[in-house]
Amino acid sequence: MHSSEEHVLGFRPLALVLAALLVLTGVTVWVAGFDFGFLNVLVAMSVASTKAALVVFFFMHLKYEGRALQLMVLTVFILLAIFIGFTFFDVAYR
Amino acid sequence: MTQHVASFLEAPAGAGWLRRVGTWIFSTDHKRIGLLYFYSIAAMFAVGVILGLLIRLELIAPGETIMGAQTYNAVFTLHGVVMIFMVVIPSIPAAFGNIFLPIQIGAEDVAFPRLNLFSWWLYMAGASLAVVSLFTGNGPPDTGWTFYVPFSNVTTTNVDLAVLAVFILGFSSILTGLNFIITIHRLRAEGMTWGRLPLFVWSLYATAWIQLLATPVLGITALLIMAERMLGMGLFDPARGGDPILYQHLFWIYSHPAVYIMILPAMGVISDILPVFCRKHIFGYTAIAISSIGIALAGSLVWAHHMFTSGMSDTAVLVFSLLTFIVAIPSAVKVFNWVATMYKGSIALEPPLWYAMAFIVLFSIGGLTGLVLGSAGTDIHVHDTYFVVGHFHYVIFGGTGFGMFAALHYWLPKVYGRMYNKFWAVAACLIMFAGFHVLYFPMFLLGMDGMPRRYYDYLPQYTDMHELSTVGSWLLAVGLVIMTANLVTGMRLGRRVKNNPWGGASLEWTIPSPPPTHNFLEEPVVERGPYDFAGIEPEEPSMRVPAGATKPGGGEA
Amino acid sequence: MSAPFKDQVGARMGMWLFLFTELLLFGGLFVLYAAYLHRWPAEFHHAAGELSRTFGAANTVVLITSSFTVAASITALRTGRSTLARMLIWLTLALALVFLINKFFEWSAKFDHGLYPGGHELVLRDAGEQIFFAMYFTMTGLHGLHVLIGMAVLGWVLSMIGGKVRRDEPVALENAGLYWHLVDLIWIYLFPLFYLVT
Amino acid sequence: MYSQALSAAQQVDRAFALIFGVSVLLLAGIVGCMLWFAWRYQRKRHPQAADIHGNTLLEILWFVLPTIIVLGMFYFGWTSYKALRSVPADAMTVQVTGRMWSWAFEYPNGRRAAELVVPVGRAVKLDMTSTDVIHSFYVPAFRIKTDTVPGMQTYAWFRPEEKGEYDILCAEYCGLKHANMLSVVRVVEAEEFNQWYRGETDMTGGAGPDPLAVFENQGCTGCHSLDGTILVGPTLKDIWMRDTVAVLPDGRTNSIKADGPYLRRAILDPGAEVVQGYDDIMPGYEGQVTDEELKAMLHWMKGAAAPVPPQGRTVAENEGCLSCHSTDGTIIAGPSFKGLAGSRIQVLDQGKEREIVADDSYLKESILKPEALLRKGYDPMMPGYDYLSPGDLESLVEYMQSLGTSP
Ligand code: HEA
Ligand code: HEA
Ligand code: HEC
Ligand code: CUA
Ligand SMILES: [Cu+2]
Repeated sequence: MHSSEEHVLGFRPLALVLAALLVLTGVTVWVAGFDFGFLNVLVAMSVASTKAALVVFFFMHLKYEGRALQLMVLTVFILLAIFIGFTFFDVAYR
Repeated sequence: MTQHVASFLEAPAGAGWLRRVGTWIFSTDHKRIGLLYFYSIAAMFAVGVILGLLIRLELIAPGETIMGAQTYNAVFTLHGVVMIFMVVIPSIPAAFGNIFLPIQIGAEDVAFPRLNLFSWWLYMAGASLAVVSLFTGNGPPDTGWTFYVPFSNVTTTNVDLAVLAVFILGFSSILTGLNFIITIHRLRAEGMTWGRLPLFVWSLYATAWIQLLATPVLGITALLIMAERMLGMGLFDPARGGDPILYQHLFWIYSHPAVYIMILPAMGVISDILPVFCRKHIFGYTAIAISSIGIALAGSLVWAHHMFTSGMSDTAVLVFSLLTFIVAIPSAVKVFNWVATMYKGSIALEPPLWYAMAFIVLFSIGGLTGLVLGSAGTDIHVHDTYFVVGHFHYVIFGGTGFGMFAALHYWLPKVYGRMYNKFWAVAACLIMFAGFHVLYFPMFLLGMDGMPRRYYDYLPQYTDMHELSTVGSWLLAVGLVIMTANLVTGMRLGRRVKNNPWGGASLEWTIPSPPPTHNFLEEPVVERGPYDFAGIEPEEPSMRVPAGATKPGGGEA
Repeated sequence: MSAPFKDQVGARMGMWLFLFTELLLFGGLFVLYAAYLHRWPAEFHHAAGELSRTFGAANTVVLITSSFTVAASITALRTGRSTLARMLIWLTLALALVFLINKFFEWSAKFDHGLYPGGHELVLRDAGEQIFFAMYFTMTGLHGLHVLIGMAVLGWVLSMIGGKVRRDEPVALENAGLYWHLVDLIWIYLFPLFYLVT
Repeated sequence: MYSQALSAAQQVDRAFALIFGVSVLLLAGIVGCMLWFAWRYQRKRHPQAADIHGNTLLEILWFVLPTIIVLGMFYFGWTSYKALRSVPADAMTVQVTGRMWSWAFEYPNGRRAAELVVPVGRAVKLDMTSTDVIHSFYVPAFRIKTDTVPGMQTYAWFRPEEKGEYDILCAEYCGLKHANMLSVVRVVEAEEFNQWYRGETDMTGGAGPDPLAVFENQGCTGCHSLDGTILVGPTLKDIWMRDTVAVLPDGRTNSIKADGPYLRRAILDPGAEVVQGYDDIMPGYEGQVTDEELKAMLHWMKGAAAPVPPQGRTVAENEGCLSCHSTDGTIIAGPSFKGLAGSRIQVLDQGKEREIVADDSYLKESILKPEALLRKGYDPMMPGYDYLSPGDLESLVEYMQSLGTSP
């Protein structure tokens, strides 16, 4: 149970992730120049979530952790979405 | 046993009292921490009960009776804050969970013993701050335990300190939950599969998740109140674009799940006690285990049922009312399974079972009145009236309180190695049960008649029920005193018991009473379920089968 | 005290659970933000225009890079190059400092213009803009606090590298790293929400 | 329980009955089984427990059954809630304002009151808000309760079916006198209501309409000054028994002493006698002002000679001042009005303390903008009353003066 099947991420993949993150930062700033109406927020949030996923999976090593932990992280994000989403049953219909 | 094993209670030999205290308050032994929690919670509980009795005294007649409006407002606020944040939320998990969770899964300690000690210190810090807030600044807070804005922002009483105390207590609760989750995931003994976990452990697991995921929202809510008051942020100020109702959302996102932090461990205790005293496997193990998780999950989705009259949208009322009814289902599953466990059991009417049965009755009444509150149309009438006060005392005190009492009577012999007087234990249970109804049942009638809560003064038509209720509070207090006296006498002077007085099948009954410092003499290997009583005999004489007691219809199934 | 047994996986999992609580702490603020954005879209649009995109983007780059250096330092430690690991942490701390200095200039510019809750300029604005700035100061303030805490933690671990924190005992660094990534993660959302969402 | 007074309330009561009924049955079943088992299967009667671990069918049953039951409860709860929220089209609207610690009701014609007077059988919609913290408007008899939230409008409605008085309570904790934030709904016959509504009767025991408010509300002061200056109309100052030349419709003139009957005619039918030098532009007020108001105005024009009932007292009651300020020297949440006017007091001016004399202008200022100068030793909790008419303000100050000065 207490195995040390530790996976070490090399410098090169880390650098690639960094590059991707920087590019995505550029992308958000760039697309913010366009006006998609109410989609603006959606676009910005999708890019941010992509970046977040990169950080979580690689920098934070989640990709190489056990199933249980991955499930927990998923639950937390869903819960957060629910807290925000359900509040809108109120604020969006008031 | 040949050699004597030092129990965890025994201080290192030859130490002075200062050292002895030190070996407790700096101990990382989960059992000692559990007891520390227990004593501090009991002390806070005494404070809360006295405040409760004062509330009842003031309400014995309309008009000002023993205190003015400002004092009364401070008293019920403190009563709520102390009882919720310092008594029931930590009660069963932090006290009994700490002591028995590691033992029940066959571990030597929790995953992070030092963190565990730290969380007790945080609890003490929070509790002390709360006490300090009474005597400093502009007087004790008078906002109610819900700290609703804008009032909590306007009042000049000492809200900041109280809110800081709540923040710290929340932190302590988070750390306990975190510790339990890791302990359950990582430290189960060999053979202790998820399907063999005692249901108490399952309930603590579900509770721990709520503690971990909901409490931070309370944390930020508390921080925001401080930001409003001290920095003038204006996040909830309508004149500056804020929305006071959002505060209520944040508060209840924590505080509704918190009520399940209070009740789930008690449900776990009941699920562990019933089989032992029926000598029968728990009915529907999987269903009970899953329903704990179900309550934790679904319970996180219903917070706005506290806000049906708040001015939020009708759509939200629809959704949250529906979801509220959904949470009732797993609770119903548990209650039915408990009763079914008793069917064709071989029942020994010992004190823990009395308390467990009282729990079932009181919790059912409290839960069923919760349905009245969850239903939108009826909640409009009884919201913020004594009906709600009745509801939550039934579930919190009837539920968590009696669950705690049941746990005390069940595990006290294990912790101290001594037995209390059983006659007085049952008598206290019955007196409290009666007093409970006299105290809290009239509240339902008051609420139906429209008596709002948090009133120090009331219209004359409510006098009779209030009087009755106050008398009930004295009866209850008598029962409580008897119970406490009996338990204290028992744990110091009671007759000694051996490993397994009740004939329980979970791991804590395989080790000496009181348990040795490292719990197990050798690492246990688990080969049986927690409710598999075959071959285990209770050591208590009163639990033995009387000779020749077989009757037709009894016997094997 | 229990036996000196170290459960590395358990310790890391514990850190993750702690991060969950941090996420939900900020989660409460995100709930508020979402609701207010919904209520005052035009005002948020207008007020967001007053924040400097360049500053924001620069800070994003700084923080992302610092996240990389932490991750790299873990790799360095685990492959036995503890001097490199130490240097990378120093670099991270330096980047964190840059972030804070940047933030300081941004904040003080706003303070100079009276654009803070209760400030003489802000009270004249629309309610929606007032709430935007209240959210801005609350959220970036709390985030800044986390940057400080993260720096303290990294500094503490730095002092142990080569000692208690070794190739075969990397958890402390890993956990400090996880914390630092979380700080980054939150900024990844704060940046578009305050500087770009218009 | 309160008697039922309206149909939405009946729906709510039905939901109550249903949920209680089902709950009692369930509870009886559960407790009954439990006690029976505890007796029947006691160890001495049943020494060997059966080896049962569960029963899939039963477990499905008691998953499905509660689901159906609670969905039923939900349905009735929701429909009764809908009934509470669906306002009939013909409802009369009253604006409700909650404030520490009193209620204010404002009718469509501008009439303000501290009690809610409504005609029997008529649907009433309440539009609500609050000026300070959250309160909750609760009338148990009608099963309605809605929070009043600052910066927000909420609503409720009811249709009173029976005459009578019904308690109004505040159900959201709002500080010191939360328990005393009471009022009543007075349900009366339609005829009685109409008279009250027009201001002809006063059921709340107050002292009749405020003349200054009437001048204000009826628009008199748009054309007449009360202080002697000439606007498009002659000033009303010192008008009593003034000598006037009136031009009749046929062009003739007439010398008149402005006595009661003349002034009454001049208000109700001004075109009949137009004061020389002015245009015939004043509208007739026949049917516009009530007798009560007319009397009050004439009373005012007569001057201070006759003792006017303390108008300020009524305002203070209606505006809820008296829930925080006493008139007998005791301290509630604010300083007592007794002996206040003209006394020397310590105030905090932006945190700095200084001594001032509570003169008229200070008193007015404290009512309009209480946060500007804070009386030392009190919380800054008083709401601003900047909507008060100058008349009301004046009468409040007069009333305070009538309560004497302490050194
Ligand atoms: C231990 C704490 C605890 C528990 C377990 C519960 C359990 C429940 N509560 Fe309670 N509640 C509180 C503590 C608790 N509550 C507190 C403290 C408040 C007030 C806060 C404040 O404002 O200060 C409150 C207030 C409160 C409100 C808001 C009232 C208002 O302010 O207007 C509501 C509304 O929906 C509600 C509903 C419920 C429901 C549906 C359950 C359900 O979980 C109950 C489920 C249980 C059962 C259903 C009974 C057992 C089952 C059977 C007997 C079998 C048969 C059942 C069926 C067929 C359904 N509660
Ligand atoms: C744990 C929760 C708890 C408990 C036990 C109690 C106990 C009591 N409560 Fe209550 N009460 C609250 C939680 C609790 N209360 C809350 C949250 C509020 C709302 C506050 C607010 O509005 O902000 C409230 C409000 C409240 C009111 C309404 C005030 C108002 O709205 O104006 C009243 C009125 O009678 C009252 C009375 C009492 C009495 C007489 C007791 C007791 O004195 C009765 C005696 C109790 C016992 C005899 C034993 C109970 C035992 C346990 C719970 C566990 C035991 C633990 C150990 C032994 C370690 N309480
Ligand atoms: C919510 C409670 C509350 C209400 C309602 C209220 N007041 Fe006050 N009032 C106060 C408090 C508290 C103070 C002292 C602090 C301050 O100066 O604002 C005060 C101060 C005053 C003062 C200045 C007195 C002094 O000693 O300096 C006057 C005059 C006054 N109020 C008149 C009124 C009138 C007239 C009304 C109603 C139209 C009214 N108040 C309604 C709470 C209230
Ligand atoms: Cu107003 Cu309570
Ligand atoms: Cu709830």
